[in-house]
Amino acid sequence: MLEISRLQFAYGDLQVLWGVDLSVQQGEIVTVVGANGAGKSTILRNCSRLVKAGTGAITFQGEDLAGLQSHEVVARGLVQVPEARRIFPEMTVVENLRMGSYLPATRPDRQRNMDRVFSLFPRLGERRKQLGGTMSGGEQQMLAIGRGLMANPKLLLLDEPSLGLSPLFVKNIFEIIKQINAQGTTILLVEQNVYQSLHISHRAYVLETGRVVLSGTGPELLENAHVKKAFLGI
Amino acid sequence: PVKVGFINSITGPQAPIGETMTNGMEMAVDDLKKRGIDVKVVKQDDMGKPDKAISAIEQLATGDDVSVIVGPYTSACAAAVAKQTEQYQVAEVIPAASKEDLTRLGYKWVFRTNAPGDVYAKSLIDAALSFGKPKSVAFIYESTDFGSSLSKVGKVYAEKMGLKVVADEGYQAGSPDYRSTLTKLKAANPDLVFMVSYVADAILLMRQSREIGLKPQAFLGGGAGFDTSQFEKEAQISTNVFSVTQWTPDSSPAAEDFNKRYTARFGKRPTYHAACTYVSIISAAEAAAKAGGDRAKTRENLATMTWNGIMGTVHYGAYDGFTNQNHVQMPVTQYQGGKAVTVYPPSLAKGAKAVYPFPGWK
Amino acid sequence: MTAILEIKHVSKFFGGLSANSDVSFDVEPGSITGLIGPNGAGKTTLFNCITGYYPPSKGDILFKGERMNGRQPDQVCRLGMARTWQKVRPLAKMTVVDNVMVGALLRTHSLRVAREVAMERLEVVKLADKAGALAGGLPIGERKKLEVARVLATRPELLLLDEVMGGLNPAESEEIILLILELKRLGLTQVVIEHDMKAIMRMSDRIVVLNSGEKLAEGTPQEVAHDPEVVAAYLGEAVHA
Amino acid sequence: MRAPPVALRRPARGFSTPALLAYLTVIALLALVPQLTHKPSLLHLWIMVFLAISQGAAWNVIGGYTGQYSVGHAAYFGLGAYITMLLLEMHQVPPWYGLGLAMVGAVLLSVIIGAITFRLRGPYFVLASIAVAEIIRLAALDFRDFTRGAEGILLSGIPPLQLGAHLTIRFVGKQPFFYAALALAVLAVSSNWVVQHTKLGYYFQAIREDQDAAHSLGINPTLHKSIALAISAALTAAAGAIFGLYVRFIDPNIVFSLPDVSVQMVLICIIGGIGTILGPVLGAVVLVLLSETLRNPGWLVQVGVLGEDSTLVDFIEQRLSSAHVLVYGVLVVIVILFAPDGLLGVLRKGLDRLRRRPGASAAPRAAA
Amino acid sequence: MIVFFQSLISGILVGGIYALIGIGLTIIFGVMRVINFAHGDLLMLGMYATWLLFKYLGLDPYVALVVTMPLLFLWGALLQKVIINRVLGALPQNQILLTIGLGLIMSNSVMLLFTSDYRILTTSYSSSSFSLLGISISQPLLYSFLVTVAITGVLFWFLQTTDTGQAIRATAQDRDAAQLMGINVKRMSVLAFGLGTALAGTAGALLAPTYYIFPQVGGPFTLKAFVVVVLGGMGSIVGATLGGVLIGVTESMAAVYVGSGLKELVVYVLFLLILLFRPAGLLGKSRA
Ligand SMILES: Nc1ncnc2c1ncn2[C@@H]1O[C@H](COP(=O)(O)OP(=O)(O)OP(=O)(O)O)[C@@H](O)[C@H]1O
Ligand SMILES: Nc1ncnc2c1ncn2[C@@H]1O[C@H](COP(=O)(O)OP(=O)(O)OP(=O)(O)O)[C@@H](O)[C@H]1O
Ligand SMILES: [Mg+2]
Ligand SMILES: [Mg+2]
Repeated sequence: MLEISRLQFAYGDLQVLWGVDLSVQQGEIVTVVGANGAGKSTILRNCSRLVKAGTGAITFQGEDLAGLQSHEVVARGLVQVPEARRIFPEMTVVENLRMGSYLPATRPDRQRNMDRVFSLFPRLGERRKQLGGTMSGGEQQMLAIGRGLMANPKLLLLDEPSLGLSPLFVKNIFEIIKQINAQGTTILLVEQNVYQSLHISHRAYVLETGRVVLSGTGPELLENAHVKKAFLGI
Repeated sequence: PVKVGFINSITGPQAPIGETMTNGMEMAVDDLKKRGIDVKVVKQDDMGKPDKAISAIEQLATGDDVSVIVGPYTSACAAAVAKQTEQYQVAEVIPAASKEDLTRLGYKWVFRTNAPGDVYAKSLIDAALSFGKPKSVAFIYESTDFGSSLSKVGKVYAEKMGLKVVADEGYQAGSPDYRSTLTKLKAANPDLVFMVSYVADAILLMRQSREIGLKPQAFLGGGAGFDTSQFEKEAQISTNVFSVTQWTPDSSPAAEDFNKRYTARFGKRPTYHAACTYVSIISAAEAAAKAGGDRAKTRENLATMTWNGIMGTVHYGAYDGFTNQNHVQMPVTQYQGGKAVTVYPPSLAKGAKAVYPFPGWK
Repeated sequence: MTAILEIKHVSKFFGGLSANSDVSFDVEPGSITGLIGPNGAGKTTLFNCITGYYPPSKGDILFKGERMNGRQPDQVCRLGMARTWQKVRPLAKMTVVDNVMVGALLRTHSLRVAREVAMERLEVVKLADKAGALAGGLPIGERKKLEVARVLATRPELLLLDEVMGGLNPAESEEIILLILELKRLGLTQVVIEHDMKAIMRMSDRIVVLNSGEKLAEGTPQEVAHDPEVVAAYLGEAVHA
Repeated sequence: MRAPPVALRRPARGFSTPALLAYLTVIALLALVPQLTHKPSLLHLWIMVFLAISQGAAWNVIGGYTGQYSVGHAAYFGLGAYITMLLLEMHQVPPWYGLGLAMVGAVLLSVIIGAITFRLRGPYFVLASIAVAEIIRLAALDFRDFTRGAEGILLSGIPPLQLGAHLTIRFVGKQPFFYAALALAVLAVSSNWVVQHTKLGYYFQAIREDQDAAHSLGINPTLHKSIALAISAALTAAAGAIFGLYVRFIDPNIVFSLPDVSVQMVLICIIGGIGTILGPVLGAVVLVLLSETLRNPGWLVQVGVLGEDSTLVDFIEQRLSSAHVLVYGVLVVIVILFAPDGLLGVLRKGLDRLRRRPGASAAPRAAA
Repeated sequence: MIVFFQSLISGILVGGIYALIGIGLTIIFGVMRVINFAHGDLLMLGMYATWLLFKYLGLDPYVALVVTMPLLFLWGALLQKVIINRVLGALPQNQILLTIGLGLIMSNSVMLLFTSDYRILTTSYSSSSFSLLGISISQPLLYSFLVTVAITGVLFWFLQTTDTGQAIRATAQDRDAAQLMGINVKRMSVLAFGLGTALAGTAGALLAPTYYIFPQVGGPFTLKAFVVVVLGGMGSIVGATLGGVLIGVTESMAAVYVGSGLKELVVYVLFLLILLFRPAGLLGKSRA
């Protein structure tokens, strides 16, 4: 479904990605783990075209994404929930969600999707009229995920969805991710919560300083000595 | 050819007037050529800013070595330049700046063609008093150097002549709405409304006066905006309004001829700025030509020569504490039938009668 | 020993919403206090009240016996109480070392001294090799470290850390945990907000649990982790350290 | 994503002797200029450049380092000019005292203005700063008894300054103003240097980057913004005072002008390079010379840069004589579009590229 | 009493035009966080367009709106697409200067084209008025006011309820996030700048029959628009409307009860006072 090959990328003079190959098949949950600054978010930003690659190719459902703008990628069903949430601070919860289904194709499902979000995240339902910017860190995270779901994504890119969530909710979130996936959305996940995310993913990649150093199924990597040492602190 | 420096507001807020002054200058250069005087005018833009005016005078006085300088337009620039001309010993002929001080500080090298600010107000009030028996007057004017100094003199003079000043409203130009000010004026019920404002505000003030039905015995316009062809054209609101001016086309055959040629060439009536600039260039150039370009001699000539032309007799002399000041008898005109007609003083009026009091709005 | 920080009946209202209501607890000098609770429980808001960003709607906050209510954040920091931000706030167009120097300059006027202090702090958080980089270009994890280095440079007596491990992987978190424990050893009092229960249990001497703005429980890690109310509201299942 | 273009930069620069020497040499050379040339038009340009440098550097303290984009500095410029001129004209206070009082007055005004506007952030601050300056301009126009309103103040003369028994400075000609303006420019630029190399500067920049974060690090933002504004205001007022004395005539629309003073000050910094020491200097030189050349290319001939019948002069005179403001606008737009870090940024990038080309191996820049 | 009501009424009517100028600015600011210092110059273009249509085609200024509005919209969209777009991510002071530069270019180009002469557009109703209980109500101002009310209503509806309107607001708050929602942020900016320009132009057109036209006419209106917008709260349409009327009335009242020369002063002082107590303006959301 998503095919990344030999992706290289630099912020100005700073080369971050050094030829990344990565693929996601329809229906999968794929996780990318890696240390801080390894370039995980940068991969996602390249996919959603927030930044444009120097070299390498990204194809989504067989279509080359080079030349496409962010909003065009979204229209094709590739939706990113960005790092640091990026809630619209001066819009209410409902308005934020509404923007999630901005694309005409998703508008008919708006009410249904919104109900679904409220049932996944009851807190949002309680705070429909609160301004996004005044929500607590975790609440904003819920809103960001909810907003992503409003777009009927085919492929959902999640950048650290568990960041700042309480333990109870972290467990929930991984349940929710599985659930979303089970309902037919393919997921590319970037997580620091390595244990949980490897647990629910079909496959995973380990990224180190802009290169893929390991890949395999979730359980495989959980058992991998390097992963254990570097990411699980065991 | 004689070299004449010309400092003018080509750009900046005064550009519209600067443009008419450039036109006046061009007419003068052509006319001088016909008389066998070849003039090279070195133009400098002061953008209406005194520091630029200083740049300009320096360039003209020390770089271009002009024999004499005409300009600048605004009082602010003229004031900044005056001191420098004294220092460089080059004569400056101010065509149309109204600040009285310019020719009151005893400057040796500064000459002025137009009448200073006090004459405007006196002429108008004298005219009104000669037409009828007004008892009170209201002042409304733009808060600029020109507007406020004119009405300051006007108020003193009006009181001296026994008029009661019932309103004194200075305003900032650039507002689309003077209705409330005018309403306040209307409530004060003055016999005379004395207005000073630049070009287009005059039209605005009169339009809004009409709207709210302000109806004094006379509207007196202190030159500037009330003395433009645009104002003249707005017959609906300009009819019966008085204005004072430095110069009228109907004052002499020469003036009428100038008026015709100017209108034909530039497609609009010459304002007094154009006329004053024309006269200033002529006198400056002739003085310089006669002096063979020598600056000191040019100054001598300016102080002693007299000219006869579109502004009548021009002589830069001393009177009432002024020095090197041309003594201008300012005519008062009234818009009648879509045209400015000179109605005062009687010596210039050629029999035209003033409509007084104001008969009301149509 | 008397408490270094005393929270007495603090409430904070936003319109009709009470983000904190009647919260009280003490922090002993040299200890680590864990502050936990579900999202939106009011943890960050409490930090904001303590450090002078919001005036508490009710109640008192005492630091070293002095009343903090009504003091500005800079005064609070000068008195020796420093905080990090949940949403990190690097001084983006300044270099990493300059960022830390800004903190160090609170206690010195000399740039040279400040730079030395800054480099030292950067060593402590293992960021010294990025000293010359612009802070705005750091990835999230390093920004968090920068945040810690910067407040450490102000030489605080009491440190309030708001989710400094968020966004770090377990191995990286481990570094921070060791750092926090090391700071404790050096005598620094700390209040730590964190959602990583393992880390919290390991570091904290006491834990305070907030829920919907109210204090739900307080006690040793063991007590709290087995408190059925806490388990229900926050943990989902008991955690063993 | 807008990535900052350069990821690595030298860590804070220390005190560098060569730079200081270069600075002093430049000042010494400049001080010699009036001895070398007597062309008043040239000295006039220098004076204008120095005043512009002073204004730019003054604004840089509050706008560049502290990040408070005041577009109302005409308030201080005008106040400086008015205090000096009024004291001189009405109470015969010699201008060298007047100038000091003007700076004090500006500092006081800055405290009041700061108290009002520093509560506001971002665009609100920008617009409030404009509003305050406009209030002062309008007040100067309207309170005629005090300021003479739109009639302005025309200076009748400046008393000579007696220094010791032998030295008498007469304020005629350009020389005294040249040195006064030069001294002010040096003071202003030095103040930028001090700001950049002291604690104060670090605090200012921290506030610029993130006021809340700065606040939590023990910085009192209101206090430090006020200090920055006070420095900036005092320098600006001094520039206004010298401007008034030099031009000899001021009125509210000149010295309190939004476009000609407030905006110009911002422009100088941005064209040159904001938040740097050399930026305002470069910006001032470029802007003053540019606008002068466009207004009057003749000076280039006079100085000898161009020949008497240069086609460039002709071109500008013929084609641009009434369009020079238009050209100026176009240039501003071009600089902002293509050199967003100012001309200094362009220069730096150029230098970097040159430096990197030969032996592009290990550039030991991150260290030091 | 008549004086009071007279100035109240004309204050409200003139305030309508200020509101329109302010709304244009607030939309531009709202979406692009760019303070548009060229706003008055866009208004000036609207005036010239109206004047040209009147002079050469004899089109009534109000009728001409059907031409001037789209024309100015296109012009604004073009400016945005070609120039302003490039500085959206830049520092605010750069944006300010860019718009100042654009303003200089526009006013001076117009000056070269049409000279700096004042143009007067005189319609049959330019100085006509109705009389109501002794109070005169300016005809052209009343028409302008009605047009303003209609435009404001439509805009408000558009921004608050349509998805495109919401997308404009979202773009204003976080461009990157908006892109991730599938919003074409460039198009939103173009739309917003076009709209803002069209509104400025409309205000110019509405002013044309009662005011005068010259290349530098825009300056004071730019300042006025700032005051209106900040007073009302940046980005808020209702705020700008309120701000406009408030300023119209304040000016009008101040001219009568304080002094004509002081009316602007009073407005600015009011402006500062309101900002002191409500730093985000009357209807601004007060979040740092
Ligand atoms: N806007 C930017 N400008 C310059 N450098 C950047 C920018 N964004 C990221 N970087 C650099 O790119 C590298 C990779 O960043 P990225 O955000 O992709 O890392 P990450 O793997 O997502 O890390 P984290 O787990 O901390 O989020 C980092 O070294 C970072 O410093
Ligand atoms: N300025 C504000 N206006 C209105 N409500 C606010 C404001 N700040 C916080 N809140 C609300 O107060 C509650 C407490 O927020 P706070 O940020 O303290 O939570 P928290 O415990 O830090 O949560 P998290 O773990 O998710 O960061 C939340 O419900 C939040 O929405
Ligand atoms: Mg990341
Ligand atoms: Mg929090």
